[in-house]
Amino acid sequence: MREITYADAIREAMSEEMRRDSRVIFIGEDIGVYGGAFGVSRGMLEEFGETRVRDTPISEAVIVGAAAGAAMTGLRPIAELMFSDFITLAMDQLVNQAAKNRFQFGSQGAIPLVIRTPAGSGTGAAAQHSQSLEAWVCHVPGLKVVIPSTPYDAKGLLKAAVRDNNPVLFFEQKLLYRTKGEVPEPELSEDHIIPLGKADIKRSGHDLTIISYGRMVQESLKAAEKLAGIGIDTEVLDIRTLVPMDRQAVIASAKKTGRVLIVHEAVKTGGFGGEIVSTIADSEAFFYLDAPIKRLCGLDVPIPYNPGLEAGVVPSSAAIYTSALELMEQRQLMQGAT
Amino acid sequence: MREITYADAIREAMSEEMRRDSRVIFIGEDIGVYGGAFGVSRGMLEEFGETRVRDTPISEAVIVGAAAGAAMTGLRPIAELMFSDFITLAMDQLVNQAAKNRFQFGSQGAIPLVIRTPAGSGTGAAAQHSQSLEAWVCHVPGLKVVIPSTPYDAKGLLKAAVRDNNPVLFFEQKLLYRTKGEVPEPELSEDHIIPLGKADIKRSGHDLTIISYGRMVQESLKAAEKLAGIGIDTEVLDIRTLVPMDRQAVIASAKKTGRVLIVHEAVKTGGFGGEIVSTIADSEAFFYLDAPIKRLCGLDVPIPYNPGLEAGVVPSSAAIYTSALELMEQRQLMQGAT
Amino acid sequence: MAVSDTVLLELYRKMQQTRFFEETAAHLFSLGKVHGTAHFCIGEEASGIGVGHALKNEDYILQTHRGHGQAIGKGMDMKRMMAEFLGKETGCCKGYGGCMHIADFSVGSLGANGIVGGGLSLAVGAALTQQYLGKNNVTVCFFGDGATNQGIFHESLNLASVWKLPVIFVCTNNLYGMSTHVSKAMNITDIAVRAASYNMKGISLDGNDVITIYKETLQARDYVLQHGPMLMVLNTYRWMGHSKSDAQLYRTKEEVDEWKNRDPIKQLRKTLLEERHIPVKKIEEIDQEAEIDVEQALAFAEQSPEPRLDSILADVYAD
Amino acid sequence: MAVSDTVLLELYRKMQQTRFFEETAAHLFSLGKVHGTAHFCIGEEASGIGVGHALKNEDYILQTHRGHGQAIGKGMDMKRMMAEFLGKETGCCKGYGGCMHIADFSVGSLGANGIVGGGLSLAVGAALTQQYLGKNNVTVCFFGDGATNQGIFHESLNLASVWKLPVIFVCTNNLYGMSTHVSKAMNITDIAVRAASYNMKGISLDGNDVITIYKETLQARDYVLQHGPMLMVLNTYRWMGHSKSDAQLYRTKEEVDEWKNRDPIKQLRKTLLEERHIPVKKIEEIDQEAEIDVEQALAFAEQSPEPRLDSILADVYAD
Ligand SMILES: Cc1ncc(C[n+]2csc(CCOP(=O)(O)OP(=O)(O)O)c2C)c(N)n1
Ligand SMILES: Cc1ncc(C[n+]2csc(CCOP(=O)(O)OP(=O)(O)O)c2C)c(N)n1
Ligand SMILES: [Mg+2]
Ligand SMILES: [Mg+2]
Repeated sequence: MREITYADAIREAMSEEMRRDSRVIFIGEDIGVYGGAFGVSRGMLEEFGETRVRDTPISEAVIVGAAAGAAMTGLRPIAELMFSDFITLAMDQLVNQAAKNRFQFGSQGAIPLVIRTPAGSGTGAAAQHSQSLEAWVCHVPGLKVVIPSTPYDAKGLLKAAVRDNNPVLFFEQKLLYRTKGEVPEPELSEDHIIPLGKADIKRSGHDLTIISYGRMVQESLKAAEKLAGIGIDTEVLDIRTLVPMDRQAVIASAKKTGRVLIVHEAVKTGGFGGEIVSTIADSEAFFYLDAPIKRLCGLDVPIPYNPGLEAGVVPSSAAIYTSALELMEQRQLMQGAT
Repeated sequence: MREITYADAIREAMSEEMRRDSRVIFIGEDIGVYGGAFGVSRGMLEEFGETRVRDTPISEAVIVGAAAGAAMTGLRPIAELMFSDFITLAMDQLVNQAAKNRFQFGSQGAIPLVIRTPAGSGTGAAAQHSQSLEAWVCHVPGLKVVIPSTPYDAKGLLKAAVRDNNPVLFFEQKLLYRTKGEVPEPELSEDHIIPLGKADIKRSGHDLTIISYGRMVQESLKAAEKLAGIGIDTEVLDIRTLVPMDRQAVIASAKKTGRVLIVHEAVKTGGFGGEIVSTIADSEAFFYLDAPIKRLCGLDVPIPYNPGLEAGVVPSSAAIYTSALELMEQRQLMQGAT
Repeated sequence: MAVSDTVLLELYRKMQQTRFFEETAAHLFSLGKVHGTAHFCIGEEASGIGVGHALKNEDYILQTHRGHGQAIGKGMDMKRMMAEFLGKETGCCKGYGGCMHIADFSVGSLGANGIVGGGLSLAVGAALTQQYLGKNNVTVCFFGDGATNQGIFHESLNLASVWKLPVIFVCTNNLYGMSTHVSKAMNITDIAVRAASYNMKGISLDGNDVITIYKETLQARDYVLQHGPMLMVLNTYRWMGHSKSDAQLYRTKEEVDEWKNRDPIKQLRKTLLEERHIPVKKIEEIDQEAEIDVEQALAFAEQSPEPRLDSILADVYAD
Repeated sequence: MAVSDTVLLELYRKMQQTRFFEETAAHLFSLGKVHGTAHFCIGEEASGIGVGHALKNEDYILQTHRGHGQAIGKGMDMKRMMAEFLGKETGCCKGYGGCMHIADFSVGSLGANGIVGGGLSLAVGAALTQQYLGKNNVTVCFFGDGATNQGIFHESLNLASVWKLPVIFVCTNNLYGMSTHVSKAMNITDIAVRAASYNMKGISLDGNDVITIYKETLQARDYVLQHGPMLMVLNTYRWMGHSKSDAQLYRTKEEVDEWKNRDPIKQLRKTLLEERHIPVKKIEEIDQEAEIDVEQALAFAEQSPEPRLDSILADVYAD
């Protein structure tokens, strides 16, 4: 397979779906000539023209609301929010309109809508441009939520999201945009659809499970590599789709290893990690646990500007490694206690 | 002690704080002549006049933003959002401004701001007027979050919130507004301050802990009563303040009973229950657990209009009773397994 | 432009249906047969009916919380509306939405919104679909005076204007947002001036004059298809409280009475009798029919089954 | 109204300081000494300086992401600004905020905002405090042309108008919001017309004429204290890309060059020399001093320590 970047994979997914289905349109701020703040849509205006690649004013609420209205009436819009921090400006449209309109109208129609938006810290953009807010939208029935960790997944999941008949929040990881990975040749793309709701074992192991998503999967894989060096065999489960979540996969892996570390960049308190912990703690996997279920997450602070601080407040492969070791030790403690 | 309603308790708290401190002002939609959608502020306009009790246009974003700006410059505003569903319209002001401005400006100043807002279902108001969205704001460093379950707590916590130097989200429970409870006489009110961050054991017990907040505490107490009838001794822990959460109290109770049921009205997926579960699952209490940690929460659906459906999608004392029984049985299962 | 007697009689019929529908609904409340709340448009019927009746079936509307007249104007079935009000499975929203979320896609109603201003951005999207697919249809977005102070009003009118979308923005100005008089919510007296911020045409009409509203809407349809959006402000008044729990301390009985004298239904009735020389019998016939329609709607609703809890989980997501 | 030579020279100095500050900052970027991004106001200095210099210390300002000139205009210390830009502990935000969040409450700067339009509602609140406490002070809210399409623009101007708050809403219209030309973002050419929606005074000025801006701001101060808010649009142009990563495909070099000919600093220099007959030596002295100020700011910043991770947790909540 060829290697392309995460950003390219996203552009390919959008472009292929737009070629396939003329109902798919793309709206957002500076997505046309500018190609999006992160260059993801560069060239799309040239191919699809201004009726399908539509620059908007700086008006996040109506971007999402209009996309929802268009979706209710037969189009299949992809809307881009330039930074995921800006979903704050469109929460009514997302939560009270897009997520609920089908249900509250007695399941009339459908709202096939994708909201793509870059998330995460690491770019020196400080507190209002660096958040990981996925937990909020996971708490809203009617929405689906996807966060890919590789170019392969990004492409396959985005194509699936565009074909889904529900509003899907698609969080992209800024720091992964330029990373490369294997993705099937364009000729094989039609089949490269990754169903929403399927987790993926990115690395199989027996001693310990790390459950994560997005960029932290990459950090976890690095940590797992290092752990292997000292004889700890780590499984890395990428849940990929937060809603619907692949409960089976989570429970199965927890049963298999008996020790679980959950890693995400979002701040810990109220983060999606709690949902994963709870899924395990109230399942048959509970009876197989050899140690407490641990979360390693962003500190409960707004993301600071200074690069050292910024890196320091979110998990790194080194911190994951350390937490994993702690978890392994806790097992021994417990065995001692028994 | 005299008995007053939850709504009265809130009005008293606001009024007393406004008498005490002229910097406290009150802004919101229809809070003046109308007295608020639920009548909470009836009579306050008459006492405090239009400069301190300020009706606004229907503009939730600027209500919260202006309150934050006033708080940054020396006032101590209480802002009311008529329904908590409308925080969707003010999320930028709340999350990117009120919660972050102190921190991102290098901890300059303070933002003493209370946002009061009624939450919950049960009034036949359907999907856009019945949500329990507290989990979102718990996930935002810089905010504090309070949900009282009794008139006593409502008064003491609101007074503490008004005196706090940080933005506090104060979720009121619509269905509790007309319920009565003991509250200290007005002469003793100056001392009736309940510090934020302290949980309260609303009923002490040994067999099982129910951890809850808001209206569900009342449902849990009813269930506990019934459980007592069949010899199950239930502890009901009201966490009251979600942020900061009283971790010690949660862990202590879980250790004491070894069985934990978490109950909230908000939909389960991504709810604050996950935070409570995770707190226990990654603490020493883990080693004392006799059964999986269970959550009983709202179903993952928007709140439907039909009264039967509406009641059916959130926990009731009957459902809590059943879940508690299940949890007790699971213990036996487990003992059997050992 | 002349409006035929037939059309006038239909406008009259729909206004009467609306009035009876709401009076019946209010009565159900007083009997305690309905939980929740409702917002009645009695006194404002000309706005929903005059606009809606001028539209084509494929045109879209987005209603407000005070939307019974808007729905009936667009041709929605009162049976299914009443069943929805009673939360029944046969309701237009299966009993999930209630009267704040009345919707029927089959007649072009994309739903009533419980969020003040909530329909505005959806309307922009619906009109985008119409424009993109080359349809010769328009979208009407209803909202109140209070909604024009929401940020989304500004964003929606601006975007619709930039994209020249076929939207008629219809503001039913009844002088109050809940208890708040327009003068306490904005510093202008004619809401139509707000159109200028978007270089948009804006007109203000007597919101109790259904014939004018009907005619202007026909013209507005053509206008927005050619030139992009416009704002139409209909100045009227609500007779009843904001919702069922309103003590109405914010206004005087005199003010209400004054507006009751300008009843849009009575006005049209007068025109029918005095200018169109329609026999009073014919009009009374319509009155009776309208009443019967509402009675039948109620009977239908009352006999309908309750929706079932076990099926709702499957209705959250589309396949 | 006559503006003294002294004031003009101060305006000149502050504009030069701003220009040198940003040129230095841009250079640091090219050296890879700064991570993150920055938004430069080169070419637009007259707007931040002309407005800010007309204010009193107790007046408040809320800046934009393109706010260096706004901050310097209000009298902020460049040392602490540069240290913030480098993320140092001595920075005005302790290194937590960066140049998008420059703030210094001691000179009345309530902070720059990374959210387009984010300062608007805060400004309303700040002015409410001033009014409530009976202060004789005003709040200035800076924002760009792009921000006027945000819902919060509408809500904020409306509420400020209803409550007659002492806010000067200053729109720096540089013709683009990132890559989007105003003509693609709104259907009007003069942004000041939007004031009419709030029955508010709105004026449009040459945004490169610092003297006019200064004078008009002095008058606006008096006006808003008496009559409530107004909108002041300053029409100007940004010379550099939107941020460091902008290929500028959306505009022509000719357009940029045309505006460079209208350099606000050169214009003032010309006035100083030709109309005020200030000796060129005096002006060059100021140029040098401004440059030295920036060099000293840089030295201060570079020598300052990094902030420490272990203290930030305590800074999230106030006691
Ligand atoms: C976003 C939002 N804010 C507040 C409310 C509560 N509310 C419901 S209707 C209403 C008044 C609306 O006024 P207007 O837009 O003039 O419509 P009217 O009720 O007069 O028809 C209010 C404040 C709401 N439903 N949604
Ligand atoms: C809410 C929000 N949307 C989008 C952005 C990304 N963004 C930053 S600056 C900018 C352009 C702002 O344009 P304008 O208001 O005219 O100010 P200018 O940059 O021209 O000074 C955009 C789109 C943002 N920071 N915040
Ligand atoms: Mg109204
Ligand atoms: Mg601009």
